[in-house]
Amino acid sequence: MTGAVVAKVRGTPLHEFPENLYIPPDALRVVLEETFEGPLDLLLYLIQRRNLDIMAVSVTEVTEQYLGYIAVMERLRIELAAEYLLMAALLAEIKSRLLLPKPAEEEDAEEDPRAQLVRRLKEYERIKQAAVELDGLPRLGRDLFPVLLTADLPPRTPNLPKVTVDQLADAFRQVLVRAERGRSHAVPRESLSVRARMVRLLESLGHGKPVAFERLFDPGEGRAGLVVTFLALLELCREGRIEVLQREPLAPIQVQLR
Amino acid sequence: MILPDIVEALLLASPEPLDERQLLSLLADEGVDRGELEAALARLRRNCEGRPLELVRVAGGWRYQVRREFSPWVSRLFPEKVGRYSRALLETLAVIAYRQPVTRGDIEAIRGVTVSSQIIRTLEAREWIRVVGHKEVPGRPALYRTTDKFLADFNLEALEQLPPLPADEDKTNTD
Amino acid sequence: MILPDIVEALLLASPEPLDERQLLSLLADEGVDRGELEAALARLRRNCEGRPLELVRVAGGWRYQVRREFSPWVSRLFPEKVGRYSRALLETLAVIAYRQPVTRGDIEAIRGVTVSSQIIRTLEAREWIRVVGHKEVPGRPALYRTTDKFLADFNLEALEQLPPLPADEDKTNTD
Repeated sequence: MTGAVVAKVRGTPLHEFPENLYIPPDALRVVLEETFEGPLDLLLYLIQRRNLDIMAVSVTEVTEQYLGYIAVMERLRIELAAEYLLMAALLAEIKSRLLLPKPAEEEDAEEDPRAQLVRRLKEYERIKQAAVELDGLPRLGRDLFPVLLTADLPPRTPNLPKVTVDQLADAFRQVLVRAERGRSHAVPRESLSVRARMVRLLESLGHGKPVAFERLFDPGEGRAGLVVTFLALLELCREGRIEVLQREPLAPIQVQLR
Repeated sequence: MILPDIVEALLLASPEPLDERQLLSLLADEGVDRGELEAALARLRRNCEGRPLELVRVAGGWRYQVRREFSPWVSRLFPEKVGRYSRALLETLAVIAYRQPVTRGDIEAIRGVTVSSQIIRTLEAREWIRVVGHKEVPGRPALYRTTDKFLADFNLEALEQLPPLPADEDKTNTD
Repeated sequence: MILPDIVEALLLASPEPLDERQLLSLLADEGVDRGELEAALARLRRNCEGRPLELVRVAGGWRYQVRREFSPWVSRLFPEKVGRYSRALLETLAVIAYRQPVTRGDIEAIRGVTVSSQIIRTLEAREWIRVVGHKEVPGRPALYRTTDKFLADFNLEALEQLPPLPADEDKTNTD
């Protein structure tokens, strides 16, 4: 451990974890948040510091130490991640079981929490090791760099869309069909929409105040829509429902209900 | 490690060309001087002889590139997407082809919608249509016709070869 | 033009690794068969001996890359990319790589801590992991797997090439 910086406290590097339980109060949070990847990692550290095999470890001893950390944290009122407290509860349970005589018939009722914990520790240890090895693999962008060369390609004539004469004839037929359809239905549809537009114009003038002439038109409707609005305005004028005002030449034109 | 190999590695991995100044600064720790660098570059250029890549000096510096001779194969890596023309463009072109000469107003009257300037520009850029005069009405709108290039691109010798339209004879017969 | 040169040109110019199937389809017009292609690839690999680049087979195909020995120099080209990842990210990636397919819950069970969404997003943004389905349990959590890009970026051809996990002597790891 000596030599490697295990944690930094306000810029001062710590080269090893203090023996036993003492960790400078300021360091505790840093150690738990930045050095350990959670309670399993802290437990592994406590076990490995003793150079012990997980199977051979004295749960009582590790539990004492772990709970000791938690107690210090609580005394210092450092907010602990929930996972650490959960582990503390599990360890406390294991410890209490060890103190009690084990009734024989309960053997298979549920998995021994100690065995379960050991299994989790071993699995985590494996993954922790795998992560280190993964990081050690040669990696593209860090250790290996892909070769991507520009190719000297001649300027390409832009690949323009192709059209055949049949497509062209087809397009024109469609135009003619549409034009024909438009003509045969033009008269009834147009008069209907002018009627409807007159109603809408009366509604938008309903509050009695004059409205700017241009505001009555919605350019988004396109030509046909604009023409219908204009026809509707003319019709409303003719029927004497509205009046169109201009205070002086070139002044804005206003429309209001009569 | 020998210098030409390091320079080769740098140039092969760099997404941008590297000039002598950049290379020297990348090799500052090794205390490489300009003469050594230039010798290395000359050697790398020679090493490319007979190989599909070459080391060239472009505006931003030196770069390896795949030789032009390989473009028939390399260009297959980057197939170009062929666009498609919109229905609006085809219809505009069709109206001009079948009803020429026409103004934009004529096209709008036939199609029932506004003709976008973009479409006219595209058709002019392909040299399929051109302005042949102005209609003697207020505003003197441009009159469009199709071109000889239009005929050539559509494999026609004359406009009369455009497919006949049944609707042309009897305009009300639209089934 | 000889085949190895053409294959070299294609691989040098391709932004992604190219596998045999892709190469054969790029060379379909030339009527190249698989045996000829494999011979060309073998020859190109040999040609790299003693040079700063190498031709490797990774997941997704063949790729030219600068050898690892040159990374001290080449990495100077990319000073902003330190390529260092947190232990939390590497452990999360390791769980997914070795235990796939896994849910976030599975990862949390193994690591004993909550999996940060930031880490999952980073791994997805690098295209190292992706969602391959949902576990048929309440909440239908997403199942994650590693991708071919993960393998390629770690210089691997298949998952079997990952470093073996430390032995699991007592087989407590069921299911």
